[in-house]
Amino acid sequence: MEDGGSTRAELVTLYRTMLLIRRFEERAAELRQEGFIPGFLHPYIGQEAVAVGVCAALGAEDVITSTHRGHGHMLARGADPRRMYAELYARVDGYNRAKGGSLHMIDTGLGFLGANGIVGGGIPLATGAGLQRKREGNAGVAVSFFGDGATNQGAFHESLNLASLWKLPVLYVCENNLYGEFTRQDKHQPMTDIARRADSYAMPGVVADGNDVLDVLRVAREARARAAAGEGPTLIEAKTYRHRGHYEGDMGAYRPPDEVREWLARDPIVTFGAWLVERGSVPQGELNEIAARIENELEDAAAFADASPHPQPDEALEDVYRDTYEGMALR
Amino acid sequence: MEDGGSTRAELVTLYRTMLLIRRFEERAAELRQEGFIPGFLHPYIGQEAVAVGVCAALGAEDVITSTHRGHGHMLARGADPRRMYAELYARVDGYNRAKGGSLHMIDTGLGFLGANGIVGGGIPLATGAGLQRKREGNAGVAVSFFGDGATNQGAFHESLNLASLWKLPVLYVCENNLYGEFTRQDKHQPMTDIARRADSYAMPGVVADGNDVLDVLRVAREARARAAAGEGPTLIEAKTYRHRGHYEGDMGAYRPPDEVREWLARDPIVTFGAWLVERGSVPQGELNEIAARIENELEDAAAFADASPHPQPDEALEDVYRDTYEGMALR
Amino acid sequence: MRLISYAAAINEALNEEMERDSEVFLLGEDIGESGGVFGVTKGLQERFGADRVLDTPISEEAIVGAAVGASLLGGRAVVELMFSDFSALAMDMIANQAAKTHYMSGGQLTAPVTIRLVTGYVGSGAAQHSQSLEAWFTHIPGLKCVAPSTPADAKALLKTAIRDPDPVCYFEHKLLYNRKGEVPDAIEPLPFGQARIVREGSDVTIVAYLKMVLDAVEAAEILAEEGISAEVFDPRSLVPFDRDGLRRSLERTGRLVIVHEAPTRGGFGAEIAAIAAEEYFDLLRAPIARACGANTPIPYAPELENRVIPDPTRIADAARALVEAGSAVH
Amino acid sequence: MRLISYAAAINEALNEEMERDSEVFLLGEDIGESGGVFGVTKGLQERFGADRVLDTPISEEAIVGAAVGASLLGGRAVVELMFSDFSALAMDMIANQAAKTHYMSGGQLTAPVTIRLVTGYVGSGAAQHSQSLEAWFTHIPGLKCVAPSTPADAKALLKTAIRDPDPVCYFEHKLLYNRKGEVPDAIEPLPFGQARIVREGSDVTIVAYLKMVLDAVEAAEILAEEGISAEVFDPRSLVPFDRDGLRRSLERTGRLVIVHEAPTRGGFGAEIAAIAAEEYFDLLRAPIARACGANTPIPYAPELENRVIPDPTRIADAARALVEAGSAVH
Ligand SMILES: Cc1ncc(C[n+]2csc(CCOP(=O)(O)OP(=O)(O)O)c2C)c(N)n1
Ligand SMILES: Cc1ncc(C[n+]2csc(CCOP(=O)(O)OP(=O)(O)O)c2C)c(N)n1
Ligand SMILES: [Mg+2]
Ligand SMILES: [Mg+2]
Repeated sequence: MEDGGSTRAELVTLYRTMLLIRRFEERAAELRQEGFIPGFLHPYIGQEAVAVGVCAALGAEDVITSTHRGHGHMLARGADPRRMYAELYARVDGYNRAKGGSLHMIDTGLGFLGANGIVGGGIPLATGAGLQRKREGNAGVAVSFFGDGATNQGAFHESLNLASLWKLPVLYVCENNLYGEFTRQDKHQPMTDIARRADSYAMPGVVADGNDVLDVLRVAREARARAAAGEGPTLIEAKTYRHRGHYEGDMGAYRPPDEVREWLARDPIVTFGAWLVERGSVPQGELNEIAARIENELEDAAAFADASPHPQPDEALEDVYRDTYEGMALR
Repeated sequence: MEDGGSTRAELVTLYRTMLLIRRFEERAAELRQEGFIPGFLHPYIGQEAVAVGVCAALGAEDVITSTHRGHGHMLARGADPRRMYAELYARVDGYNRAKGGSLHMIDTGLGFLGANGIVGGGIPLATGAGLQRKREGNAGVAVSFFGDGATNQGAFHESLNLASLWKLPVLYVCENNLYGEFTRQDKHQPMTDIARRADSYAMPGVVADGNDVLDVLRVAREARARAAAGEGPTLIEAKTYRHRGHYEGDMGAYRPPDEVREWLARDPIVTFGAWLVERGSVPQGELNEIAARIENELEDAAAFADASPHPQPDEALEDVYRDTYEGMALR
Repeated sequence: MRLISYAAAINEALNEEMERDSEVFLLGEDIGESGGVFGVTKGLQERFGADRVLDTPISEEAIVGAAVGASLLGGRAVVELMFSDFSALAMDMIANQAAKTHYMSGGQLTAPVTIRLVTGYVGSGAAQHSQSLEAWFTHIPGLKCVAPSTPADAKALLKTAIRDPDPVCYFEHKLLYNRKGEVPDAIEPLPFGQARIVREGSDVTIVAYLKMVLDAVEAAEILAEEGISAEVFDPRSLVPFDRDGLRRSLERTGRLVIVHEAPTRGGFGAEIAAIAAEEYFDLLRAPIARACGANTPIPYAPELENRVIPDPTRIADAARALVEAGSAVH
Repeated sequence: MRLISYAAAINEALNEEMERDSEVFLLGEDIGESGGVFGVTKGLQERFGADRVLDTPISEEAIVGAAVGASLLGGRAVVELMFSDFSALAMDMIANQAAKTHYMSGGQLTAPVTIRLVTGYVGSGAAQHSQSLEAWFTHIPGLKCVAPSTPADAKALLKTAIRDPDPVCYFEHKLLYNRKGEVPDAIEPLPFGQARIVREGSDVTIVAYLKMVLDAVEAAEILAEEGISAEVFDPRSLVPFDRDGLRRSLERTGRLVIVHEAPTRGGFGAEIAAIAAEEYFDLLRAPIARACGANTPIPYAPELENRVIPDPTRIADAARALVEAGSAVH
């Protein structure tokens, strides 16, 4: 690992954020088990270094589109775990007033334009967001997270062609976790390095170690600089792995045990934690304190969610249109 | 030019077919001028070597999907000009009983699965046809013709990924005529060699001189052999040019005169005719006779179309379903 | 007779049709090795092999297009759309290609593909995994559309769909998958366009399909206790639609309530209402009522989801209102 | 007042809105340098530059998606679908993304995009270049849908659409492009949901939109000669729909004929019929009639095309039948 000039405080923050995501997801799984969360959950566990590395390279005016596996991206962008749990609990203090749930969480304040229930659905939207940023003189860039499976969608192809043609400030971040749902990459596409698909659009394509937060950060920084300088988009392939099943409830039986073992041994948080300690600058005790604080934060977040009121049924009829023409459009 | 082992008779047939297409289209344009043809016409003039070269490499069990610019493909496959004109005239003896017109002409007997009004629409269909042929033990291959503009459609990307993954016997033939409608290639995609897009699918991609019928034939033969052997699909990019506007009525003003002049000088029929003569084997007189016979054939075809009855209005209610449940489904 | 689930009935139909005709094959996302996210296709790949039950990439346009293309050459492709919401990515292949092939070709070519659309709400699936989009397809000439509510109908209609010479959109409801029902040991394909009277009645006809048939029956029970006799009419196929059956029912009841999960505006219920107002107007003793989905996307929270999807109470209220107002009208 | 064409009116609206608000920009296939295949956007790129009038690749999903994405950040994108048939390739971005963003986000975010759908038959355009697909969009909550029939309405409604905070599907008819009409020198945006009584009448209401308004007016003239007084009702916007206006018209006439080009089954006319049968049943003195497109794709030959698209004679026949049967009914 290379610190790439990050300060000690920055490095610790990277660790902290990855751990927050990990524990947020583990806890969400438990809370779902206990019946507090009604909908689907696609845990981000194992991929934390990607969201955290990319988001550490971004500025306040940058925007993000995410996926069905979006909690990590949102937390890495600085979202409030309390409002996230409240949304998962389907309560009024949730980010989406209990209308979206895990698949559609949004925080416009953070430029987080939303998770997405459609595989590949966020890619054209990020492309359009990049177009708007370009119209504003490249004031900020757009980032689109998506998986290996999404790279077989037409939306991926059309969007990258458009973005490269127009030199839009977009980072296309493919998290290649080797599986699209239950299907291994070699059964859904005939090549290995998704980054190479950038060649079809005369776009730079870079492979990053998706389990090394510093490598992801380095690659994302370069891509962002290029985008902000008006030099156009980059396709980043972060090779990583999800530790759990596709969604909570999926046991992931379709994955060879050796493969799972091998990747678990490369846990992005454990390795980075060890690196921080060995590098000497950060005592294990400090990491333990961070962990403890995260437990309290999540404890508090779950309590906040639990205390938040359920929505009133008629709220279901609100927000269909910003301007309803006195409800006419609703009929 | 290299004859690639074609017999004299075969070479003459190539010439004859290209000239037939050329004159069929020129005449169609006149007939439209004179008011005999109601719909859109997208002339194939200038690209004859592609259709003729590819179709010369095919067997009887092979199938084809085409485009809005499909007359050339259909004639190269051996379609009857009389029924084609009759369809353009919107008469009952037309291939589609006057229901399809230029954009939807079909001859199932020839395995010509149809022109298509949707840019890129034929690509997934050919992929499925290839799948069916594979299920039948690669008894024949599927060919999909499409333009440079179509390679920016999601359907192109999804289809090539699927075909390469499953090693389907498909020839993807891109006719790069430098323009998608009125938009030059450099304004619709950021690269030049579309054949290179095959790399994204670990598929062979080959460039052919689309104005050299023998070069196209050679490349198509190789690709067909590979497909029939179960080795999977090939992307063929045939570089060519349309001599006229995008459709009859378009003056093509958006094209630089030098560019047009340069390409007209490389007319695939004139060059091949000259080659046949110089090569000595075919006297100019024989080519003139061919031209004369084509004139008669087209004269007869136009007369046939003109003599064919107009459809009865109520025929519009037929063919919606093969099985209408006594017309129930029609209501 | 056996008591089996709706999902098992669909699985049996696929099994038997693949057994019967080697041209029948399946493709879809994770339908093979894993047997589908809802387990509907379990065991089929083991039984028929990976070349007849194909796991595909996530490429809805291409996989539906491939199914259509194969069907042009005689393959009897059955393609699954894991959630019908994803049909939005394949509409060109369904509506512009498959639906129009027979017509555009002047009757030369057909695309006898079967498209399985996994439909309806599932409980907090939210806006992109809960839609009922059948109205998109019923509007497109060239497509047939079926929507079974029982295991027996699910099995019989899927057999018909697979053997039908035209493209068929087969809508199956997530919340019915685990519902059991009687299915004959041997079942024949059921011709399209034949509605089923689920329950006879004389005061009001409630038309419902898919999961809403269950709610309509519950509503009828509520009404029965109040002395209102409701007939529950399940069209089973939407295209073709059993107009004569509807007429016969309206001759008995003179009142019509239409129920579906999809948003009211422009849902297939509007077509049913239009048919009745055009052709059976004289039979109507009261206004037509639609107890259909609210004109909103499907929200995540259970309280909100329940608010926008019809339930027995709301259906009963609509029927009661007609009966009370009804006789007054003319 | 000036006499200008429908195409010119749309061009003026775009021109003035781009003038008014620098956030308004256009994208579409060949809309810039060449001014569009129908010439509707002529001159706009010269005037506003290539970064506000963007020629795009042939990538319907991405260009509609890009328009939606830009609108999320405040860009007022107006995207053209050269033929509305091609919307089949962009339905996910329209129906699953743009339409649902405001709702799914709990009101945080909106997608104020305007989608111009070039609609209807054009004369031997055949099955994939002639469709009227508005029913797909009117069924999706979150979308607004407008369908102007005159140059003045085209201009005023496009201004409203561009300024509207929600996604708007703006349907424009090819065969209206060259039709001229009076347009005020300065025209204000026209609020959605306000129908226009094109012609007053007392015996029957003919509801029609887009090009069919012209045919409905001709039908009314035919009927007038026979002593039948037909009112022609142009809703102008389909979502929201002017229910009160329809009620007032039915109070005058008591009879309803609905006309559109789209196939009858599941067209927006079914929704209008359902509204009338639900809410204004007591006002109806005769069955409702739909004089709409046949349930077929659009064929190529003129004779066949004319057979499947409504014309003044068929509209008049439908209205006449109601008036003759009408009084008999109740
Ligand atoms: C258009 C569409 N097709 C299918 C699905 C069902 N689905 C949800 S997630 C998923 C797998 C996505 O794989 P990938 O893109 O690699 O992301 P990952 O789950 O690995 O993070 C699928 C098929 C969907 N949500 N949307
Ligand atoms: C999906 C779709 N988008 C747009 C069009 C309109 N259109 C017809 S042909 C054409 C250009 C196609 O360019 P290319 O693929 O290069 O084929 P060429 O015309 O050059 O033969 C366009 C944009 C269409 N028919 N279908
Ligand atoms: Mg993955
Ligand atoms: Mg081209």
